[in-house]
Amino acid sequence: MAEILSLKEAIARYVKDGSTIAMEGFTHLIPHAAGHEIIRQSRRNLHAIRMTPDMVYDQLIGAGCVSKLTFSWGGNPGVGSLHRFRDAVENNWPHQIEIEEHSHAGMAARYVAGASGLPFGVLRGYVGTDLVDQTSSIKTISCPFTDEELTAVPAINPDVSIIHAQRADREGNVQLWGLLGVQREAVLAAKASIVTVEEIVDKLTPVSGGVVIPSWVVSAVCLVSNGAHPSYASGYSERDNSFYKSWDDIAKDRESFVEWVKNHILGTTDFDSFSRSVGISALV
Amino acid sequence: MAEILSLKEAIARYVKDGSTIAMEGFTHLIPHAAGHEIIRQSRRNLHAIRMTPDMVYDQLIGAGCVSKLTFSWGGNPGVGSLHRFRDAVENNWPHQIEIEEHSHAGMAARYVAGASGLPFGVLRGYVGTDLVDQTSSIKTISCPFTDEELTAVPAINPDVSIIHAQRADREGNVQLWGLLGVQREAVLAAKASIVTVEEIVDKLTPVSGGVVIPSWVVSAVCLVSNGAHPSYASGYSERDNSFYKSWDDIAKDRESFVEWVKNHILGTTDFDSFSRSVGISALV
Amino acid sequence: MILSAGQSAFRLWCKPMVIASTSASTSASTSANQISTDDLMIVNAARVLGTLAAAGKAACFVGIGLPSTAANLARRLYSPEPVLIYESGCIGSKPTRLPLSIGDGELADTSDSVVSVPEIFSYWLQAGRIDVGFLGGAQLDKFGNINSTVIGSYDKPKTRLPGAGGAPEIAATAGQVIVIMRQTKRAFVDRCDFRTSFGFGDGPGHRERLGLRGGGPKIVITDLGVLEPDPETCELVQTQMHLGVTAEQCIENTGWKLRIDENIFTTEAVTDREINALRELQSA
Amino acid sequence: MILSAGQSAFRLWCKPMVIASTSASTSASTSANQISTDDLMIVNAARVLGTLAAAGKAACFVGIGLPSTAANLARRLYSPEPVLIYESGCIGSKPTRLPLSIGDGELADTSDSVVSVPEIFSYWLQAGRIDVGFLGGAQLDKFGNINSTVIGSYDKPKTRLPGAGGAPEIAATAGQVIVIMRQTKRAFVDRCDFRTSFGFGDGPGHRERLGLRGGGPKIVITDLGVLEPDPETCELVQTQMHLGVTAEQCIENTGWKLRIDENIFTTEAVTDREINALRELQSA
Repeated sequence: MAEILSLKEAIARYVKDGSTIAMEGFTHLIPHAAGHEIIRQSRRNLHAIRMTPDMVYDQLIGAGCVSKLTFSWGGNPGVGSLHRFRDAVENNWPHQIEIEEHSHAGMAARYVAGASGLPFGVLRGYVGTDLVDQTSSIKTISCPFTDEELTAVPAINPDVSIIHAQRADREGNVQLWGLLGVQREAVLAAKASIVTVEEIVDKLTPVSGGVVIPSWVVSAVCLVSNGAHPSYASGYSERDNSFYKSWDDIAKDRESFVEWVKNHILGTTDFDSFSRSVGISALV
Repeated sequence: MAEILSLKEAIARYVKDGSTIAMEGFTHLIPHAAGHEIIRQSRRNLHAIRMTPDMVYDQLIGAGCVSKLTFSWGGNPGVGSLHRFRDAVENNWPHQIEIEEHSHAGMAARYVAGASGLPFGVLRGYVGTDLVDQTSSIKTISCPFTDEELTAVPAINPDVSIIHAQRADREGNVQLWGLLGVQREAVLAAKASIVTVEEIVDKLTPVSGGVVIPSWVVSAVCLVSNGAHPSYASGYSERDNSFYKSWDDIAKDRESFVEWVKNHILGTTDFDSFSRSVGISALV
Repeated sequence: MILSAGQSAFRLWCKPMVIASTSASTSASTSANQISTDDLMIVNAARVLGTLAAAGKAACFVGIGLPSTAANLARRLYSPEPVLIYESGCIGSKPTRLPLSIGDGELADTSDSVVSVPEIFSYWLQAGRIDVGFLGGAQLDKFGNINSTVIGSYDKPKTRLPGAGGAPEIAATAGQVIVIMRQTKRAFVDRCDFRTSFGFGDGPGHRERLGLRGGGPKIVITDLGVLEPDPETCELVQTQMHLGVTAEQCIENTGWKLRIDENIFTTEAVTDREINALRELQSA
Repeated sequence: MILSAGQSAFRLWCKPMVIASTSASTSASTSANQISTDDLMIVNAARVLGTLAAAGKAACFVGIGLPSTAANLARRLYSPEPVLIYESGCIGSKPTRLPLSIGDGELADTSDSVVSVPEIFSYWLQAGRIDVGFLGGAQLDKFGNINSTVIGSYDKPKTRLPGAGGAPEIAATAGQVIVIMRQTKRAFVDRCDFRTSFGFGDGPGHRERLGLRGGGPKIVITDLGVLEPDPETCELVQTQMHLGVTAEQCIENTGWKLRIDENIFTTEAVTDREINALRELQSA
């Protein structure tokens, strides 16, 4: 059964130096607060996995937490580049990072395999692209019935998956709705999982389009109101597009990035204090 | 886009002698009315696929419509045997049928592969069982990353899948909720699909736990109120358990079965007339 | 070597902690509470589940009939409750009355989460999230293999049974399997006519050689008592008998040369609390 | 052989039936309606979609930016409307305003169905249900291959780009691909530094040899005009220019030795109806 913990305690307990972590969220419900806490606790040598690493992974990479990135699309959606990610890949700053690169379809198949207890997933994918030459994690497999050649990718089974959800009950059952991305698969594929939520309620009432992740497959639930900001939680907040735009300027320059992390993440104690520090309101 | 047709017209158009058909429903939402219409139209040599062939498949088999059955569990849930199925397998009555037998997990993986455009599915399954000796549709496959041996099963891609759902809108978008079984996969795996519904409405409103199958992946929508009876449609009807029990007596004996089919299916014009004939009310 | 009482798994469950306060000698004896052999099997199965749930092994894959009754009884008697998972897609069901079928609407309405049938087999069973699976069948052999496919030969069966359903993968994957079956010479056979669900196969090491991940049949609950596998030979041994049953009766009703554990003892009598809870459940 | 006008796909769409009633000579010319090159690309892409939807090829996999704007404009201009599918899991989205990101809540709220990210790639894209995919990138080569991974070498990139995202499988599987990109010497290259998305590979027959199921890039819409693949050589040829653009301009802005179709003509001027609908959409 999931324990209800502070985010600080949950990160300290489940994210270790060298851990393989997945923080998923497909534009919606991105666990920003948890990313900050990892930076605050100075975790190092993480293998960070995510289909769409965006701002929070840019922060982790720039802060030196990540030694390997497995991903399929790394950008600031609607804005442009992830400057810290680019600086790491192009200039090895703050240090070299290894990358393992896939397509969305391949990453999705890998999470599904991981959640299903299978060592690999099968898809029609990557054929004819140069991606296949850059990693040993894309192989061909023959259909035993038709002899057709397809593509196999290895399961993803993170040490810890971290997601943000709308709410949980006091027993740690987690409910999310709206765009669900690959979050359920990420949790089910992981050895441990942390879920930050907007709200903890006495009883979860059904929501159209909603899913419940039962408490017994979750390790920790942490109450972090607005913890997806500048991403959003449908029903609780809206995406802060201007924050995404402003990230471009902050991250473009190493000094301004370092300063920002120092002032707003390392210099704050938790997400509330971060929010006050950058001047965002927890309420929308 | 789905056309709104009478069930008679839809079956005539999409179910041909020799077709491979899947009529899915996992206790809930079983398309009984559609099965009756197939018997009424005297279709022959069908390859009938279903995870849980129950009463309606017993009727199809006994009525001589089926030359091959692919399945994973054939019984009358909570009651006992399917006598027509047994009589066909044990005594070749009314004629011999071929069987292709799987487990639920394997059938589910086959539908998922079919819905996904893959030629096969992979699972941890069948290992050590005698099922593997009885069909060429269970093979081993090696993980290209770990060399682990797993099981492969071929995709199911029926000519027609038939399901029952709660409702559709006038454009043919289909909505179902409650236990969803493998119905969405059956529809998405098929070359054509027929959906019988309790109700056709102007606009589908969201339902907790509900899914919508868009009109453009459905061939025909047919209004057949109570068309799952004696199965049920959550929100519209309850399972008629006594009807399932009474089936045991009707089907046990060839003569009583033949008489029943003659009187209540062949001797009726549609599901309403069938319902009157057997004395069930369309309203619960 | 025959199990010593200390090694026997039932030592763990014959005195579930939560009912320790009830006097063990209190047997239900009012005429309204006549204890049937079904009741005996249900109550003893519920006790096992209660003990497993107390040990944190709470996720239970349930079929309709005695297993469902036992699991729901355990939910009423023990804390923590076992988590009930039905193959129809219901996770964490808390039915207020006994479901009549695996697809009973009551199961969906009272579940934490309802998922598709493919998902219940991939993300939940195959992924190793099920601690306990219940199985039964037409034949059980001395190595705990189960036949639910055919009596006689596959091609010319004397009796065609319903088939595999979810059983092969439950048998392979669940943390442990509890078998509930009436103990008769016809059902408890030296070797199954057909191996639908793999127990210990041909004996020691066979599961391991096949790479099966689950623990296999750890306990067989019958109308006469309890059998458990000898940890060295994997052969099922009578380790417990219900009140009034003799060793001779057990041997007579078993088709293989049954061994009686030297420390065999009598199952604790059904308590008033147990039978009252059961009757309440059955009349709900 | 250069395309003759009769063979060219654009013949199908340069005069969409539904706008035929609008005088072709009506060009939007009020100062409030200055037509930007983005507008030109959007309107021309919308016209293609309108024609494809009229031909029953309506399911369109959309990314944010120009493709999303074009697809939503087509929804407002044409009947039948294209069906919009976003990789965030939204099927049949009907946003009332332009989504700011692929995960905009407006997309989920106005969709027929919202599914998980794994499902959008398996049941929908991979299964061949997508008629049209939009792609863009940093480089496009003469065979329609696209680079969105790196400029320079993979190991020491000059510019690290966001990566593949959903593109490789859209390029492989969609019925046809529409590319929208600004035509510059830097972007329109003889050979991509990295092949992220496969167009026609090294030329004729390459897609077929790889067994790709989709039709590949059938049309490239630029700020200067339109390119289409020569059906014999698969090389992209300029088949259409926007008003005021010269062949020399097209050649100058293309990094390979661009061929101009002998029957090249000018794109129909943007009509008032088109630009008004676009402005309305942009200000919604």
